[in-house]
Amino acid sequence: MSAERVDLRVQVGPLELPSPLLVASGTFGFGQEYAQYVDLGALGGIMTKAVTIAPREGNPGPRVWETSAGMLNSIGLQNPGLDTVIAEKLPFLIELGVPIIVNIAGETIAEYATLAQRLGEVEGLAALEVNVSCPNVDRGGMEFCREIPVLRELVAAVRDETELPLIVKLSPNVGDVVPTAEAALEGGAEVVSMINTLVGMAIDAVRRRPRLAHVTGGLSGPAVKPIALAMVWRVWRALQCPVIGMGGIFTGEDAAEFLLAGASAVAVGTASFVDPTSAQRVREELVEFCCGQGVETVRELTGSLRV
Amino acid sequence: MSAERVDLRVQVGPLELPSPLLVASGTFGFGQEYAQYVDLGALGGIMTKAVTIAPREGNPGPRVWETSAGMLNSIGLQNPGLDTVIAEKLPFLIELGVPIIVNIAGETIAEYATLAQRLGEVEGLAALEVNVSCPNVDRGGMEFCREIPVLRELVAAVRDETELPLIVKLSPNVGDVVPTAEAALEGGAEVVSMINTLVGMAIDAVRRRPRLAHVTGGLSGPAVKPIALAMVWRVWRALQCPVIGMGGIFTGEDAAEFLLAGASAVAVGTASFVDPTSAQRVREELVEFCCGQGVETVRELTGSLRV
Amino acid sequence: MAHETAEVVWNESITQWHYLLALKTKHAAAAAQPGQFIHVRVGPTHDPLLRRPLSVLRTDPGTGQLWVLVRVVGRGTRLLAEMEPGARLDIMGPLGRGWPEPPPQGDLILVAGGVGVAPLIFWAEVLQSSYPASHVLSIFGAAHEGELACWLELAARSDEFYVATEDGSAGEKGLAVDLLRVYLDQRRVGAVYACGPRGMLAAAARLCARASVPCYVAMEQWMGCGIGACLGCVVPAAGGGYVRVCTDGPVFRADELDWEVLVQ
Amino acid sequence: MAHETAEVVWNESITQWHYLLALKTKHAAAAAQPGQFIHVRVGPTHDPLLRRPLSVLRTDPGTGQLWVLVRVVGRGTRLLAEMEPGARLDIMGPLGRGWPEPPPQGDLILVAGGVGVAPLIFWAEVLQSSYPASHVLSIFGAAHEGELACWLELAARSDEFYVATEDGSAGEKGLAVDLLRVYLDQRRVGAVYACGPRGMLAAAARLCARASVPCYVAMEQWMGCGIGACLGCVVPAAGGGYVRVCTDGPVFRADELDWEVLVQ
Ligand SMILES: Cc1cc2nc3c(=O)[nH]c(=O)nc-3n(C[C@H](O)[C@H](O)[C@H](O)COP(=O)(O)OP(=O)(O)OC[C@H]3O[C@@H](n4cnc5c(N)ncnc54)[C@H](O)[C@@H]3O)c2cc1C
Ligand SMILES: Cc1cc2nc3c(=O)[nH]c(=O)nc-3n(C[C@H](O)[C@H](O)[C@H](O)COP(=O)(O)OP(=O)(O)OC[C@H]3O[C@@H](n4cnc5c(N)ncnc54)[C@H](O)[C@@H]3O)c2cc1C
Ligand SMILES: Cc1cc2nc3c(=O)[nH]c(=O)nc-3n(C[C@H](O)[C@H](O)[C@H](O)COP(=O)(O)O)c2cc1C
Ligand SMILES: Cc1cc2nc3c(=O)[nH]c(=O)nc-3n(C[C@H](O)[C@H](O)[C@H](O)COP(=O)(O)O)c2cc1C
Ligand code: FES
Ligand code: FES
Repeated sequence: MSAERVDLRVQVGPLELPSPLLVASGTFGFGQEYAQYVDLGALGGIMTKAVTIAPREGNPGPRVWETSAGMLNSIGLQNPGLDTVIAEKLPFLIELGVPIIVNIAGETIAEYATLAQRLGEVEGLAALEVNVSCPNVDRGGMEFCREIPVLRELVAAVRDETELPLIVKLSPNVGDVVPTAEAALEGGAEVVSMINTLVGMAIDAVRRRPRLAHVTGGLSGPAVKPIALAMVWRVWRALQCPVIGMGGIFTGEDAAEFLLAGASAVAVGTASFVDPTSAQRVREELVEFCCGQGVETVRELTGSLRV
Repeated sequence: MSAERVDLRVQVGPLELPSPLLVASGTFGFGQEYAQYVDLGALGGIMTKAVTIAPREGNPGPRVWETSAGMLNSIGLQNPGLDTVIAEKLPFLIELGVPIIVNIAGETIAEYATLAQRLGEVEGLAALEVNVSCPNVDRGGMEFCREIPVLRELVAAVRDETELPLIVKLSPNVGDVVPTAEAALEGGAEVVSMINTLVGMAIDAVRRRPRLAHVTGGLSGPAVKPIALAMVWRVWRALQCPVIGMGGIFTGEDAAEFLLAGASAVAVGTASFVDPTSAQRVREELVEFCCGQGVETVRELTGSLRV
Repeated sequence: MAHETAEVVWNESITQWHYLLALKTKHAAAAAQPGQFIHVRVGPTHDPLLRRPLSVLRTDPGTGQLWVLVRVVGRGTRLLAEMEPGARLDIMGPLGRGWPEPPPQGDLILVAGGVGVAPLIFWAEVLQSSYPASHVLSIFGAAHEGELACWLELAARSDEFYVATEDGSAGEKGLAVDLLRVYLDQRRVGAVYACGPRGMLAAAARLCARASVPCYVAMEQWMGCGIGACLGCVVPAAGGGYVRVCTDGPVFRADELDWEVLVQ
Repeated sequence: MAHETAEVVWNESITQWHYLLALKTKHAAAAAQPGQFIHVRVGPTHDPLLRRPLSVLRTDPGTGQLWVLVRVVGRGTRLLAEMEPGARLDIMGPLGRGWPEPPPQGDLILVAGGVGVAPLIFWAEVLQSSYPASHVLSIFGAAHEGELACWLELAARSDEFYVATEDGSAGEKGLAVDLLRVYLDQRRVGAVYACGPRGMLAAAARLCARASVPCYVAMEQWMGCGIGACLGCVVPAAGGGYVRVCTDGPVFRADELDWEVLVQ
């Protein structure tokens, strides 16, 4: 119905998505948990929880803490490992018929390459999202975004191993996000996604203890939306490249703001925790917004901010 | 009364402050506006609005916009200029008998040096806060925090011109705040203050316009508190240097959290807009907190987080 | 001390979007002058964070009551609209510079656009009581009938009262400034006082400048502190630079402002 | 669909810090099992942001009513305490894994610490109605008398009922687990079900392990999603690694967990 009123299809680099509304890595598990709350088949795409080669236990708890209009998490890439993901998680997702984007994380360039090579062989994936921005691991993670040449090399190594479209997930914990986006594109990625979480911390003053066992965590939610929007806008202005925008998107109008700032698609993250139907609701609200504004195809919003 | 129950005096590098509760630059004008809401004489110190050599008009409006648990501002260093500040603003402040810290901003190293030299001659100032982190100006501002050698040189040039204690106000818009703090100390500053605002943006989706005339602005308020705390903690762990912490402090417990993370003193910023009595209330709440925890001197909180 | 906890005495929905709130205050009602505003904290949490400025619609210094008219436009005003009698409201005020002393001669024209009527109701009341010789001609303009909240309050305090709506659903079809143009021509006008959308104020300023009639406008701008400290609420000044709406205004002489920049 | 808008039917303050809320639900009451929880959105704005988990205290599937006991500890629970009848509450649930089928033989000991009493009241009620042959011995411990909210609800549904307070203001002076130790010695115990502070659960687990009695604990941990997707709510598992409180629990067999790490 909504598809009749507004053309939601978007082209994000080589990726053709039925709608610009994706769900962000790590906030939607491997999809199954939200099946009873959201029509998974109507999603623009699902970005999986980060996958590593070996299973990872993740960090000790407490792993989440609420802050003002935001939350901290220090999950630490807990996941059952590549083999189990391929055997047990991806079949369900691929069966859905929506674009499935697997988020991959490693400690070394070789690990990223292996992940890309193995996942490149899985039938039916839409793209890989190269997570070089996790703030919650001791090795790898966002450190890769702080060394431009290493980042370029990493993406190139992944590029060598697979024909799948590559999305590089950028860290906001950098002085300037543009060179990292550039390095990702130079390395052979077609799309950048941003932002991952910002390094943050909360303290229990009475017990004189950090609230998270990992001490610091990643900040997400409405609190970071202005930061995310500014970064999307900077990258769009500088590079005009395909961007998947995220960071505090809770409403259709939030999604529209990211598109206007230059994103070709967006992802809903923390919002799903607050309202499990968010991914679907935001999509419907975006359709309403477009109808109200006389926007016939959502593609015309991208980068159309007037400054 | 409160002073009898808890010893609030703190030593921040060479600075002796009667209380660890200061007010942050740009959020308290030149003090006069808040005189009817707060006992200015009970403040630990007043950090003035940024002063430049020539008067500055600042950026066009709208200059502020509310975000979730935060606000964006793009004031752009509007101020009446050094001469007027010295002639008309500082006498009132110095008369108060509390530590007065003048926040200085320039476009070139020479301008910072001149500001330091001229203010060094003013009788009765407690310190200078070298603002190398304003996100709302086209030249100067936070760019200085992105070039470590330039930052070191800048601070050294200021150091050469004055004997006043130097506080360098650091930008959170960097990949790692520690090298900037180090550069400030190497340049001859005794104290770092952090954080200034984070680059952010808000969009009016209906009008397809940025909410701020300057397009981007600086994000402050409770939304950024987790980020600020993490940065204070990082600097304290790495350098154990005197830090004045700020970013979303709204309550006495917030203040205690910054002290525990490593700050020797803290500043209240955006909170003053929401509750004009904040600077005084936070101080009273901190005293209550200390009493409740059996803390006799606030100094013992600094860096005493248990990890 | 311009900071206190007021109590909502009543809260009446007067159109689908407009709410009239009466607050019981200790100080604000007694001190408020027409054109001034109060700066209201709309909730106890960090979202919404900042205060919302609202013009004083009228006061009863005797009982300490102070009225505000709220047009629901976003989250903050929605929360205000939902306040129940008995609710406590953290307010600062009265703040800002109100309407200046009226000139001794000539008709006084009040031009209200939509919710901009509030500070003009207060002004009309004070003109009536403190300047009984004055002749107050009020013009109330809005997009349509439903936006003419509190028109009776303004009409009752004016010697003459005219209405313009863009869709013609009440009064003349057209803009308030269309009527202003007529009366600036027809009358000997002492001063014009306007509050409403920026385009309306600009037009009023232009018409008055042409007719050499002093024009005063009450401006709006997003605010941080509300008391002149943050420099957040500026509008461009005629001579270059900026003035603060919260303390230099909200009422300005129209020729203090740079209208070319303002209507960009 | 485990997501609905419930209505607050009543909200009773039962001590200074405890509130008993009855919610009218469409689905949750009919589906809830003892030990499960609902995940509640406490306000409409972004602050507070996340939902709050609350155990189901009991339900009336007939009327669709579902009760929760709220101990005010922070902003979210404060907002819940202030809810007026008629207020609408966005809830997810019932969620999680509740108490398992009781063993056919032996006394069943319920150990409640403070507000941990809620899921045990529901459990005692179901044991009474669905397992009439069972013998339920309940122990309720708290720091002092004022923390024994809803003790009568538990007592009324138990065959035996004992109280321990740390300051001796009610019942035995001491801890709930001190009484547990006594009854583990004296009785033939089929299983122990405990909910309360982590230290209490650890002690219960230890005592039961020593006595070779199956022990079930309802755990708490800060939560993100509440449905197993975010991996935020983990506690350490006995064999290494982590389990999720929201979906693997909140009720665990005590020997599924790593108590050494848990009480660090
Ligand atoms: C001096 C002055 C007097 C005013 N008097 C009245 C009055 O009597 N009645 C009335 O209904 N409205 C009045 N307004 C406008 C009113 O303040 C805004 O409509 C209100 O702040 C919007 O808040 P919101 O949360 O509902 O809207 P949102 O759009 O959700 O608010 C988002 C942000 O915009 C700001 N904002 C939005 N609109 C305005 C605005 N027009 N002016 C200033 N800030 C704004 C808010 O403070 C907030 O930061 C006045 C404004 C000013 C400056
Ligand atoms: C499965 C489960 C069942 C529960 N049942 C009940 C019950 O029946 N009655 C009751 O009063 N309390 C219960 N709790 C605890 C209750 O969820 C917390 O007390 C509440 O979330 C605190 O919120 P606050 O905003 O008042 O506190 P704040 O300290 O202000 O909350 C800040 C943050 O801490 C989180 N948080 C704080 N305490 C807890 C906690 N103990 N568990 C999980 N998250 C927490 C909040 O979600 C929030 O993110 C239960 C917790 C769990 C996990
Ligand atoms: C609990 C949690 C887990 C996350 N895990 C991952 C992850 O595994 N890989 C990744 O690239 N991003 C991860 N993220 C980041 C999100 O995908 C997203 O970039 C970020 O949360 C900002 O969006 P939001 O504010 O809408 O949540 C995680 C975020 C949260 C809150
Ligand atoms: C309106 C406004 C103006 C500011 N102006 C300055 C300034 O002139 N110089 C400066 O160093 N920091 C300035 N800041 C930054 C604050 O001093 C402070 O570092 C920041 O707001 C974080 O603290 P908060 O979250 O408590 O506000 C300004 C902040 C705001 C909100
Ligand atoms: S609102 Fe701060 S100066 Fe006007
Ligand atoms: S709360 Fe998200 S997995 Fe348990």
